[in-house]
Amino acid sequence: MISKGKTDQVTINLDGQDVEVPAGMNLVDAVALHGKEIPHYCYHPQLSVAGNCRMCLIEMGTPMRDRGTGEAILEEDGSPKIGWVPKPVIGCGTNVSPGMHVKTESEMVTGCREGIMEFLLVNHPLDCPICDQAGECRLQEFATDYGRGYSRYKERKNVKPKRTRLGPRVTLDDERCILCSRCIRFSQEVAKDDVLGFVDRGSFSTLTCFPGKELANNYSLNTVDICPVGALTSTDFRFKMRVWFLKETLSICPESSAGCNTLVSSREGEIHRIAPRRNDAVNDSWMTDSGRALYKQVKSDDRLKTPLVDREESTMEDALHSTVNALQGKSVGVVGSCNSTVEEQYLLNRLAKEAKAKKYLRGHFGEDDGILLSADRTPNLRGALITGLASSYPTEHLSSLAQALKKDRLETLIVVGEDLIDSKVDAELLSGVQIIYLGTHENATSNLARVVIPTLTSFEKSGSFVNRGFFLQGFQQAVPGPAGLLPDVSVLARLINELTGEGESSSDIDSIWKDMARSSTSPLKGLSFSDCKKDGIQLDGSKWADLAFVEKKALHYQPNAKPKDG
Amino acid sequence: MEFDSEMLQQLGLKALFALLMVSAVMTMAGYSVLAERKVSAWMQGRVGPNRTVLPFVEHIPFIGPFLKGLGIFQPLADGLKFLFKEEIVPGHVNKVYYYMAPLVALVPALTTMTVLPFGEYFDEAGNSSPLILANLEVGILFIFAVSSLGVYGIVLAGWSSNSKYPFLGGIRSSAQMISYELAMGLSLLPIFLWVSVPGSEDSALSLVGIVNSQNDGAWLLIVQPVSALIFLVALFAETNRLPFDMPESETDLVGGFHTEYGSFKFGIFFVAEYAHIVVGSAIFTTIFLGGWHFLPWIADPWPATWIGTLLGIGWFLAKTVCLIFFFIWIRWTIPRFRYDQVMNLGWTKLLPLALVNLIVYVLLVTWLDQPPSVTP
Amino acid sequence: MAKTVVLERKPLSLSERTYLPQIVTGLKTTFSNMFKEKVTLQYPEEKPQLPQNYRGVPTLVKDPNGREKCVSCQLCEFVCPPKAIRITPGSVPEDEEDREHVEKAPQEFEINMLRCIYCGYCQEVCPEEAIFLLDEYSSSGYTREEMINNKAKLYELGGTLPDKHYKWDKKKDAEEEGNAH
Amino acid sequence: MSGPDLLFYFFATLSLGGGLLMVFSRHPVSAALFMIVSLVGVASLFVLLDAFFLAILQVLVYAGAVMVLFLFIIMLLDVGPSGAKASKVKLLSGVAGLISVGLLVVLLLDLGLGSMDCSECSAENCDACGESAAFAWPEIRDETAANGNSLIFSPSVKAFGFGLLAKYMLPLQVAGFLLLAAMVGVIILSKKSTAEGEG
Repeated sequence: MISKGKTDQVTINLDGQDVEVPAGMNLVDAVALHGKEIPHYCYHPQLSVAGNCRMCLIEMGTPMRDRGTGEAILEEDGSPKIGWVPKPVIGCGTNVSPGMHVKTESEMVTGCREGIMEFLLVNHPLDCPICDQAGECRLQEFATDYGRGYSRYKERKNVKPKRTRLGPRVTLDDERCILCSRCIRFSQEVAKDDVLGFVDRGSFSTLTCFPGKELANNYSLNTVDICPVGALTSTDFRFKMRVWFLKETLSICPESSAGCNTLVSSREGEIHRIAPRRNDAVNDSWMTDSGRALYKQVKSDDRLKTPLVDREESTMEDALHSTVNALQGKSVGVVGSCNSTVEEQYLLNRLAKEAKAKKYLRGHFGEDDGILLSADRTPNLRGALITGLASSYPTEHLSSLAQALKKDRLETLIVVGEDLIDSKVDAELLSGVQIIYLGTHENATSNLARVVIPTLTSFEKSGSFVNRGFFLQGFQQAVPGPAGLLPDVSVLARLINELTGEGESSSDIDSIWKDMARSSTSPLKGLSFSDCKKDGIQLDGSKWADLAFVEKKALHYQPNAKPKDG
Repeated sequence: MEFDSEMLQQLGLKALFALLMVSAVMTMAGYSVLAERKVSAWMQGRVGPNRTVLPFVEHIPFIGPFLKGLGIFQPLADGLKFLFKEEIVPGHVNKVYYYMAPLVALVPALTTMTVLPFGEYFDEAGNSSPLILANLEVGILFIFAVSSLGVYGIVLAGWSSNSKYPFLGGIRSSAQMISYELAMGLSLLPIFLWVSVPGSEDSALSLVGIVNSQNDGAWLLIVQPVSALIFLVALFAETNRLPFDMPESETDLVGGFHTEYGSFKFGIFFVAEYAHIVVGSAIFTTIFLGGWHFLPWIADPWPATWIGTLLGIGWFLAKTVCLIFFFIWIRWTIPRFRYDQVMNLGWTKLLPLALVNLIVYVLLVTWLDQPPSVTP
Repeated sequence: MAKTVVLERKPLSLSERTYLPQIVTGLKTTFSNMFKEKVTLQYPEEKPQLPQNYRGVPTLVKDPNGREKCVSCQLCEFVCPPKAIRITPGSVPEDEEDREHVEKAPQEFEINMLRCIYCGYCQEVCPEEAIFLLDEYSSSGYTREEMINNKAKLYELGGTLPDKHYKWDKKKDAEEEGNAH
Repeated sequence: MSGPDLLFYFFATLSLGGGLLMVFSRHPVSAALFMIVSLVGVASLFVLLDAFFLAILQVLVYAGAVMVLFLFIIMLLDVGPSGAKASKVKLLSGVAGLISVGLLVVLLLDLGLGSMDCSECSAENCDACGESAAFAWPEIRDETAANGNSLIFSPSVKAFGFGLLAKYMLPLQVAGFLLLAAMVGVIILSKKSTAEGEG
């Protein structure tokens, strides 16, 4: 996210027009602010500048100053005299300075681009029908936009290895590589795992891993994303689907509390890949490889697809009915989940209130890699705090629930997605308890449950998560869920309505948000779902600043950071 | 009128003849369908049905392929197809009338031929008696009466189908039938006037009388061309043939009254239509084309024996077949009338024309029949 | 502006108003047509002469060495107006030496002939010249499933076409020419 | 029972049954069809009496033309069983029923009494009285037919012609005129109602 705040603005002359741009900004980005494009391959706004592709050549000049006095030299009409650099310069290697003049459309620039394109394509194979990059390939785009349209190269093209294994998830097609070195810089600078480099010279020059190493870190697939051509390909997505068939949905990665912004690509209800979405306040342009593989759980074998009542397949109506019967007039416990969306946690909290239930919440914790995989392996722990589902920081083990069960105080237990057995609650303790399990996948608890209501994964529903930096981020439904299933909010709203006997609660996300935003003490006050869908909203988390959050310092995150001013 | 043995014998004979005639008319109807398909094909530069053949006939050299090319066995295949097609009855129909309608349509078509003379039989003395199932004194009226019942088949089919297009077909058809029956009846009155001899006890309503009046003299077609024209046009209308294809009109009513009919029920309608044509052609031949008699003003060249009988019948059939061809010919030449045009033609053209024709002939016959110049 | 000429319509004469002469003329026309030469073709025995650019059933073809040309780029699937084409992409196993350099081939390739409108866009768009609308025009079946041509059927229909491009041999050629890296 | 008798009873049942079913059927279309059956039955009875001309006229005029119009109207108005039911006027139908039954009784009494008295038969055919009344019609004789004065009912077409156009000329003309007047009246009435409807 390019900050358009109150940083210093300078005026530059872009193709004869004076425009305001932030001082010191890279020229490629600055020009993009004003609707013009400087084509580039090796430049990436979040990586260091290498300047080796030469695609971004432009004409540039600065106001001339007298060497002696340092005063500006003026033309006869009083305007400053511009000292044009006699040769084209690379845009990515230039930062804006006051009074700078830039030509992005001159004859020389056009000629440069045509020449560069022709050279880049000299050994590039005509692979587009096979290439997975086709459709989102910079080489294709710039060849049509800036290329000369034909090649004068009559000799045979070089033939290189087509599938070199760089790592477990990345395959290199050597022929297509234009040696931009983005992947190398990413590995060094972002992933901090310096394994890639160029070897050999001239047309033999090749990207390769250092001897005895491979590109195996948890961020390796980002190299595939930033590769401007089809050289680096995801072994998982390779040859699976052409990108122009894919429908892209804005989503949030549910892997950890980092809350990476993602694009979920699907075709006809089947997810084919997940890619990061640029959000400079949260995840830049990166995400973890493990987060990308999460879509596989949608079609996994242990997915719950039909409601079960007493281990028998049943209908949604019957399941809801049995649930209401099990709740009415019983002492009830509710085990919430940090994997649920804010809306679900809010409704679950209300349901707990209506059923006069005791609330429990379990956390999932792991190692923090300091980048985008945080120690809190749930996407929405802070949502549970905000909605009031949890008042204290959740723990890995539900010992308080075990104690309550030991005292035999609970008759019915609503469990949302969590496995109690896994959380040090003995199966014996659960024997006398009616368990209502709402979840997406089978586990030990769902096998014990009297009623199982299958719910949807985060790819199959809309909602919002609050990440580790108290960023409220909404996401959209990418694919339809299994036939006959209801979104979790609908299930919860139905249960609340049945329990209260009033038809008040709506399962519509916008009306849930209206309810949530009504509370004057909540940080969600005055917000609506459409507000949080695009870039996310920074919430005021100071109320919980004292809690012992497990996350360590990482990309765009400071532990116990005081929220910034709006 | 006790049922004695002689009567039974006679009844048996009549039944046999009736059966023979029904099968003859049905066969002719079946082959009219083939003729329709063949003639239409030829007129449109096509070949027409030329595939169906019985297995053993196929192998007869020369004749087999010729018959196959002519499509001689097509009516057989069509009939079988109608029989073995899936019997579909739509859920929304009025079942009783739905099943009844095809029968009601077919029965009148077959009944009319009972009073139709198609030849003459000579006894040993050389006296002729007509070949006819029932020699009614009022034969022509009988034909009118029975054929007027034929409309019920179409009306019932249209109504019981309980669907829009058939209903429109039924309505149109009933209106058309009523309209053209009048002109048809009026067109025949001059015939009766012309044929009946003053003072004779014989009724001129007898078809045999009409046929015999044309023996060795002018055909009524020549004497009364206007009547013949009106009768022919009305006949087209009564048989629902193009250009008076109101009840069917597949272009705007998707088949009209038989839209909801399939398999054999539709087959019956289909055969009934062609039976109407066959019988209609025979009637026209009888009244206007001299029946089994040879050419106008020429005495029958055949001997007064059974050979003469056969030749007479053959001649009669030849004329009928020519008329059937004319029916088909007209169908593939003239486009269909619009409903209002049909009504207009019936009521404002044909009916007045028939009336004028009648008056003219009344005057003419009165003048001709004046006592000094009594026609023999 | 063009000048509008109003043509006087001549009043019909009496004979014209009876329509009878016209009907007789029509009858003459139809009758004379009965004896003209027939224009129909006796189809199963006589086959029509297909023009060179006839567009029949879409098929997949192989190169002169009998190798699959399609690389499942799915452009035909994309361009197909009635969405008759369905491709499941797949990769060519690395150990298949003969086809090593192409990597990609359709796992399954289905053309639903109940949907196909024979527009020829697939042939037009194919970058590998692997799909052709050849002269096969008689396509029939008893079930809907039968009318979906799968990959085997498509190759059976298409056969092998003479072709100048030997993309499979790129690697081999390069080794011979010395521009392999 | 002889053959003609069998036929007679069959057709009598047909016409009577058709009539009854017509009265009692709920649907107007069924009623119309039963009426046709009844009419055809009556025509068949005429045939049994050798009155072919009359029979054919019955079929031609009533079954063939009038009933087609009836059906035509019923279908156009789309009168269903409910429509027939709704048009019940209890008092009026009661009175009508009463009169009908009265007439029937009178007729039956008259018939019963009349058949006792053989003297009403014409003298020359007295032996044909009773069961075989069907054959009791007098032969047509040229003299009687020709002078037209002492016309005896006969099934022959000619007799009808003479009867209608010679002896009963005036009644025929009057009846025809009445019908014409009725038709003109109907046209005027229907025209008026549509004019009002439009106005």
